[in-house]
Amino acid sequence: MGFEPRIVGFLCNWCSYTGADLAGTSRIKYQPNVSIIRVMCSARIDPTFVLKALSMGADGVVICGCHPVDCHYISGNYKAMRRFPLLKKLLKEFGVEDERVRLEWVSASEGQRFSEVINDMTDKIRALGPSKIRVQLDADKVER
Amino acid sequence: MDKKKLQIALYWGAACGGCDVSVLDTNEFILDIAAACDIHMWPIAHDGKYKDIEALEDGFLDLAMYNGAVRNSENEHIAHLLRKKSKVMVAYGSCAHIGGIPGLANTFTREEIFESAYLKNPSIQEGNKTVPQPQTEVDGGELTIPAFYKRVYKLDDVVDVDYYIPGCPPAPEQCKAVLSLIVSGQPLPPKGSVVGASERALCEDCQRKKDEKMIKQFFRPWQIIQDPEKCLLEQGIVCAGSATRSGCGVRCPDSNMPCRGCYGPMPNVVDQGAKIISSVSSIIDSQDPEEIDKILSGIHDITGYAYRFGMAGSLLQRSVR
Amino acid sequence: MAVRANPNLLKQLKRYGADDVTKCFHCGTCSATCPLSQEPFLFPRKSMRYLQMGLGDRLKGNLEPWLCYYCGDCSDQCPREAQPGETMMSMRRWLTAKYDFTGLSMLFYESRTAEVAAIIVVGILSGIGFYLLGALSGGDFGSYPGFIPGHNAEYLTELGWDVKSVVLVMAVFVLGLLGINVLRMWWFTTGSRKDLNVPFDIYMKHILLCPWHFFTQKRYSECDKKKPWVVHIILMLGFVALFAVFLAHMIWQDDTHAHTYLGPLAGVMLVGASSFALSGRLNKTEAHYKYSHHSDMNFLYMCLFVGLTGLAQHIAGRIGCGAFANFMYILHMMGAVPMLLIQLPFTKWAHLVYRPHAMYFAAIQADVIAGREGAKGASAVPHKQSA
Amino acid sequence: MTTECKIGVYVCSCGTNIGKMVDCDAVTGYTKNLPGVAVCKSYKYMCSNPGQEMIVKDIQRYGLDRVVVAACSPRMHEPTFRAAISHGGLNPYYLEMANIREQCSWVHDDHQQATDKAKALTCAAVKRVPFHEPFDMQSVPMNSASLVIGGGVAGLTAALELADANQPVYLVEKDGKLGGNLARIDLTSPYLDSAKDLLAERICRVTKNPKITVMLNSEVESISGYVGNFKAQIKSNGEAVTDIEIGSIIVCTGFREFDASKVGEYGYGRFPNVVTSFDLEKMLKEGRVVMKDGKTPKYVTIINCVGSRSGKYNRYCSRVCCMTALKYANGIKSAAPDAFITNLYTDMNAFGKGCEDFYRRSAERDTIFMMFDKHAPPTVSAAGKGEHFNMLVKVNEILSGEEVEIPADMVVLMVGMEAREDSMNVARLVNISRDKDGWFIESHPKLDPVATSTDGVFIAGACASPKDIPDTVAQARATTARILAKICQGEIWVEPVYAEINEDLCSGCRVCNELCPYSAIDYDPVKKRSAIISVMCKSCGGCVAGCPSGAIKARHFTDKQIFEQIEGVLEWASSRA
Repeated sequence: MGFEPRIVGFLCNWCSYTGADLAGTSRIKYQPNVSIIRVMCSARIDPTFVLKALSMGADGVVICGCHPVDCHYISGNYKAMRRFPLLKKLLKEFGVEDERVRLEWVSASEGQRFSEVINDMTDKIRALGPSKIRVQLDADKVER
Repeated sequence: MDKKKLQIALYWGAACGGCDVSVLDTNEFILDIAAACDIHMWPIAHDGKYKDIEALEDGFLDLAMYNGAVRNSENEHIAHLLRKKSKVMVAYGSCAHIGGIPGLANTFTREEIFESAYLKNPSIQEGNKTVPQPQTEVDGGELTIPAFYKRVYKLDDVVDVDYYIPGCPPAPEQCKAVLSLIVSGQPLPPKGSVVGASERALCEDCQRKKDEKMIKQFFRPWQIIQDPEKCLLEQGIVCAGSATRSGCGVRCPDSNMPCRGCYGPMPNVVDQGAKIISSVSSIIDSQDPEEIDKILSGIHDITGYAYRFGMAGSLLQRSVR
Repeated sequence: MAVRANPNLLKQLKRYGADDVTKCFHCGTCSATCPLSQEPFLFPRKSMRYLQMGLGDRLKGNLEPWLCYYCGDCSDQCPREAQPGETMMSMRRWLTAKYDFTGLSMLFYESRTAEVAAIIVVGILSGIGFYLLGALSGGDFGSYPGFIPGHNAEYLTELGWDVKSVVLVMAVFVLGLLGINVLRMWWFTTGSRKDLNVPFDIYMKHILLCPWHFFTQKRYSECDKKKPWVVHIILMLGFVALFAVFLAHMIWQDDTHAHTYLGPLAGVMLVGASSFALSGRLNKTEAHYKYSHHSDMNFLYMCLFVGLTGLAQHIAGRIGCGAFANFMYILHMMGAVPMLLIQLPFTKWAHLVYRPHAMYFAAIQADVIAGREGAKGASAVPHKQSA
Repeated sequence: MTTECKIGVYVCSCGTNIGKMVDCDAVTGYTKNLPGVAVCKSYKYMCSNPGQEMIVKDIQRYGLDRVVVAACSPRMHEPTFRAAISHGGLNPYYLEMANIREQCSWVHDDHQQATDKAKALTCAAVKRVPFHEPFDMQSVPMNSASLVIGGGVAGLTAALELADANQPVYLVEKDGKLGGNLARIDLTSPYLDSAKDLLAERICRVTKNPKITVMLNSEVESISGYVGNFKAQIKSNGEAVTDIEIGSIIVCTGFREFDASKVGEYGYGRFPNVVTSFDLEKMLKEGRVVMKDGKTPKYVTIINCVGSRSGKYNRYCSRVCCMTALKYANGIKSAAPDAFITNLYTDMNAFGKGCEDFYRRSAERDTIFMMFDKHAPPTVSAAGKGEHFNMLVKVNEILSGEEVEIPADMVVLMVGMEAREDSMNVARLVNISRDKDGWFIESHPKLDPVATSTDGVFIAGACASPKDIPDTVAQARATTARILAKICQGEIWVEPVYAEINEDLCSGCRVCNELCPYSAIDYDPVKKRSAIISVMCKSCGGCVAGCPSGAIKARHFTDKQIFEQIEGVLEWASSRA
C-alpha cells in the first residue's frame, strides 16, 4: 500500500460536523484519511491544536466551520477566519507546505461538499507526500 | 573547602552572556553569595576549568545553573557533566528555558547558517572561504572543535532539568530571591517548576490602562507616537505581554517597548507563539477576508513575534525545510 | 418561433367537450398510464398543454388526439380529474371541424340544433325522394321489394336516370369532401412542417397502414381494456357488411345471398353494438362513456335507428308484410342518407377517414424523426471518440 | 483526571449499519488493551434497552467511572447514553462517543481502512474520557414579564396569549399603528377571508388588555442580561427612554418585500401597468382593479417568483406568493369577469391546508398557468402598434417547450419576502444569528423552531423565514407556550457546559472581552479580572482559544481533552506506520 495520509479534521458542532453526519446519512463515500475531532465552534480552534496535530505526525489538518454570516454563535467563524491567515503565515516560515493546513466552510446541508473537501484534501496531501515534521522531531532526539 | 557552604557552578552555553552578567547585577548580594557558596565555575567571574568539574564526585555540587541553549557538542557535554555532578540542575534564562534568541536559528538549516556566516558574508576575503569542521588534519595531528548541531535545543532536551528560571536575562531581584531561597535551606518547590516568575501574565503588573481590544491596523513601535498610558496592544503594537509570565518587572512596556515574551508561556499554555497568534488575530476588527489580510500585512516577521524566545521550546521547534 | 397565446381557444374547445382541461397541472400521469403513448408521440399531456395555453396552431398540426382510442385509463388515473381522455376526444372533434373547409363541421359540432336540424332536413328530403322514386317507378307500396328503386331499373332508365349515377354523384360528393379534408389534414400535420421534409419513398413505405388500421383497428386492440375495441369492431364490421350488401345490390344486382344472410347479420351487429354503446353512455358505465357530446349521441341514435329499421324492413319483407317493409325501407333510408351526407363528412363518423390517415402520417413522422436522430447519433460517435 | 480510570468501552454494530463495513470485533480487540480500559464489549444495538442496560450493569459490576460508546453521531444518541450512565450512577458528562457510523462505516467502502479509522476514533475517545469532569445543571430565577418586538399578527398573537395567561407584556412597534404587513393586505388566501377582520379584533383586544403595554413609534435601544433576567431600554418617539425588566423576548419583526425594480426584464418602473403584488393589494382594497388610464384590464399576467428561487436574487422560496397569485387571479376575475388571466410560475407550491383545492378552483376558473424556467424568466415588452393590448409578455413555457407570447394589459409581479433591512441590528440587539439571507436562525430547524441560540429569546413569524399567516400565528403561540412553561417553573435550568475563567491565571488583559458574541464576559475594574457569566455563555469557546494566558477553560472541551483526542487519532495511526 502506498502512502496514506493521516489528517486531523476539526469541525464545528453546528454546521460542519452536522454536514459530515449528513454525508454519512446520505451515504456519500469519501476517503478514510481524515479523523474528525468535534468542537463547539470553529472559534474554539486554537492554533495550538493545529501545531499539536502537526507535531504529533499529522500529514494535514483541516478546519471546517459554518459559512461566514451563518455561524450558530453569531460571529465565531470570523474568529477562525482571522486566526487562520496568521497561522498560515507562521507555518509558511516553518516551511510547512500550504496544502497541509486548510480552512473550509461547510454548512450543515453540505454533505456533498464535505466529502469533496475531504477527497480533495486527501488527494493533494497524498500527492505532496508525508509530512516531515514528526519524523524530524524524532530524529532530532537521536542525531544532533 | 567548607563543606557547609553551598557548592555551586554556573555555566554559559549558547547565549549572549547576559545571564552570567545578571547574577552580577544582584549588586552587593553577590557578596552574600560568595559568603554562602563555593563557586566552582562561573565563566564571567570565576576561572573554573572543565577538568576541575570532571574531577568532582558525582552529585557533589548542590546547584548548577546553566544558562544558554544547546547549540553544539561542547554545550551538551557540559550540560551532561553538570547534571552528573550536581544535585539540582537549573535552566537559567530564556535560552536554557525555551531556546531563547539562539533558538530563532531553527528557522534555518545548519548549511544555510554556514553559508551565510562563512561563505556569503561580505566581510570574508575572497579565497579564504573555510567552513569549520569538527576535525581538521594539520601537521602534527588532528585539531578538534565542538561539532555545530543541526539545530538549537533547549536544556531539558538534552538533560534532566529540575527548575527553570526564565528571563532574558532573569531579573536580578528574581535571581536574588531564588538564590536566597536555596541558601536558606527552605523546602524547594516541586521538580519541574518555573521559579522566579509569576503565575500570571505581564498585564497583571503592567500599569497601562486596559480596555476592550479591537484592532484596525498594526504598527511597529517606531511607526506611531504612543500613548504611554494605554495598553500597547490596543494601540496596534504587537505585545506578547498577555501571553507571557510576569516577573521581569515590566521593563519593556515601561520603556515604551512591547513585551517580546522572554519569560515564556503561561502555566497552562503549551505553545506561547500559538497563543500570541491566536489572541492578536482574534481582536482584529474586521469580518472581511481581504481587509483581514490587509490588517495582518502590518505584522512583519510573525515568527519573530510569536517565537522571539520560544522557538526551540515550541511544538514545531524548527523549520522543516 | 414564438407563438401567440389565444385566450379564446379554451372557451371554443369547451363547446367541443373540453370542460376539465384547466384542472390539469401536468403531472404526466396520463401519458405514463397510456399504453399507446410512445416516442415520439407522448400524449395526452402535451396536447392538453397546447390547449390550456391557447396554442391553436400547434394543436391544429397535432396528430396525437387521433392516436388515442379513448380507453379512459388516463381519466381514471388523473389526480386532478382533468379528464384527459375526454379532452383528447374533444380535440378530435375540434380537429374534425378544423380539417373541414366548408365550416359546416364547425357549425354542427358547436350547435346541437344545427346538427339535429340538418339530419332531420336531409332525412325528410331523402324520405320524400325515396318515396317518390319508388312511386314514380311504378312500384307497389304493398309489395316488397318492388318499391325499392333497384328493382325497377328499366323505368328509371326510361326517365333518363340511373340509380347508379345518383349514388355515384353522392359518393363523389362525400368522398370529394373527405378527400379535400384529408389533404388539409395532411397539410396541417405533415405537409406544412418544414422541419420534417418527408421524402416520397417514406410515404410509399407506409401506405398500407391506412387500410390496415381501417379494417383491423389494431391499435385500439393495444389498449389495456379490450372490450371497447370489441364493441367498436363489431359496429365497424356491421357497417362494412352493410356496405357489402349495398355494393352487391348496386353492382351485381345480387339480392339473394347478400340480402338474405349478410344484411340481417349487419343489422344485428349494428343494433347490438350501438345499443350497448348507447346504454353505456346513458348510464355512464365506463370512463369513455361518461361524457357525451351531442355528436356522439346523435351518431349512436342514428346507428341504432338505421340498424333497427333495416332489420325491421328485412323481417317484414320475409314474413310478407310488404307495406310495412316498404315503410321501414323509407325510414331506413331517412336514417342512412343523413348519416352518409352529414355525419360521415362533417361530424362523428368522419373519424373513419381521419383516424387511419393519422396512423399513416404518424408512422411517416416517426420514421423521419427516428432516421434523423439515428443520423445524429452516427455523427456523434466519432465526435465522442475524439473528445 | 487519573490514569487509574476504569473505562467501559461499548462498540455498537448498529445492526449491519456499522458491522457491515467495520470489523467491530477487531475494534474491541484493539481497544481492550488500551490503558485504562476495564471492559470492552461489542453489541448489535447499544441504544436499545438491552444495550443500555448492559452499560448500567457494567458500571456497577466493574466499578466503571468513565464510559465510551463507539456508535453513531453524538448528535444522535449522546443524550440517550448520558441518560443511561446517569441511570447507572455516573455523572452524565463522564461519557464520550466515537462517531463510527456517520463518519466512518457509512462513508467508506474499504473494510480494512474503515476498521482502522474506527480504531483511531475509539482510541481518541478512550484517551479523552479520563479528563472528563462531572457537572451539574445550574438554575437562575425567571422574570414573568415578556418583551414582544413587532406589532404584526405574530406580535399581537403572542402578546394576547401571554396576557390572557395573566403575564405582563411589553409590545414594542416601530410604526405608528399595529398590524404590520397583514394590515396592507385585502383578502387572505385560500379562503378569501378579509385580513382586516382578522386584525381588528386582535388589535382591539391588545389595546384594551391592562396586562399589555403597547409602545408605538418605539424601538428597543439596548438589551442586557440573560434568560429570565433581561433589562431593556425602549426609545419612544425618538426621545423618551423607558427601562423595563423582562424574562423573555419574542422577536417578530416580519419581512419586507423584494424590490421589483431590480429585475430589469419585468419593466417595473418602466411600464406604468407593471405593478407589484402590494400595489395590486392596494387596488383590491379600494375595490377597483384598473390600469393607469382608468380602464379595466382585459389581459392580466401574473408573474410568480419575482426575486425568489433565483440564482441572481434570493434562492429561497417565499412560500406565500403562489397562493397569493391565485388569490389575485380570483380577485381580478371577480372585478373583471372577462379578463384573461395568465399565471407564470416556476413551481406551484400549494402546500397548505385548502391550498391545493384553491389551486384547482382557480384553474377551473380559466386561469392559464404557464411554467417557466427560473434561469430563463419571462420578459415584458411594449406591444406592437395596432395591437389591442399594451404589453407583450414572452415566456419559454417549459411544459410545452414552446416560446409563447401573451398579450397583457397589466402585469402583476409577485414580489418575494426579504429579511428586513434592520434585521442585522435586531440580531445584534438580542444576540441571535442570521443566515446568509438575513433570516433569524432557529435553535433547531425541526425540533426547536421558535427558540434561538440565545436562551430566552424566541422568534416567530416571517422574521425567521417566509411564512403564511397560519404558520406565523402557530409560531407566535408556540413561543408563548415555551415562555409560560418557564414562568410556571419559576426558575430556569441551564446547561452546565460553559467557559470559565481561572481567576488565579487571569491578568486582566481584556483580550477576551470583545470576543464574546453574547457579552457574557464581565470585566471587574477593581479586581482587574474578567469573569464569565455562566448562564449567558453558550460555550462556543472563542474566548478560550483567544485567551493568551490560557486562563479560560471550556468545560467539556478543554485543551487537554482535545490534545488527548489529537494524540488518540494519531497514536493509532503512528503505530501503523
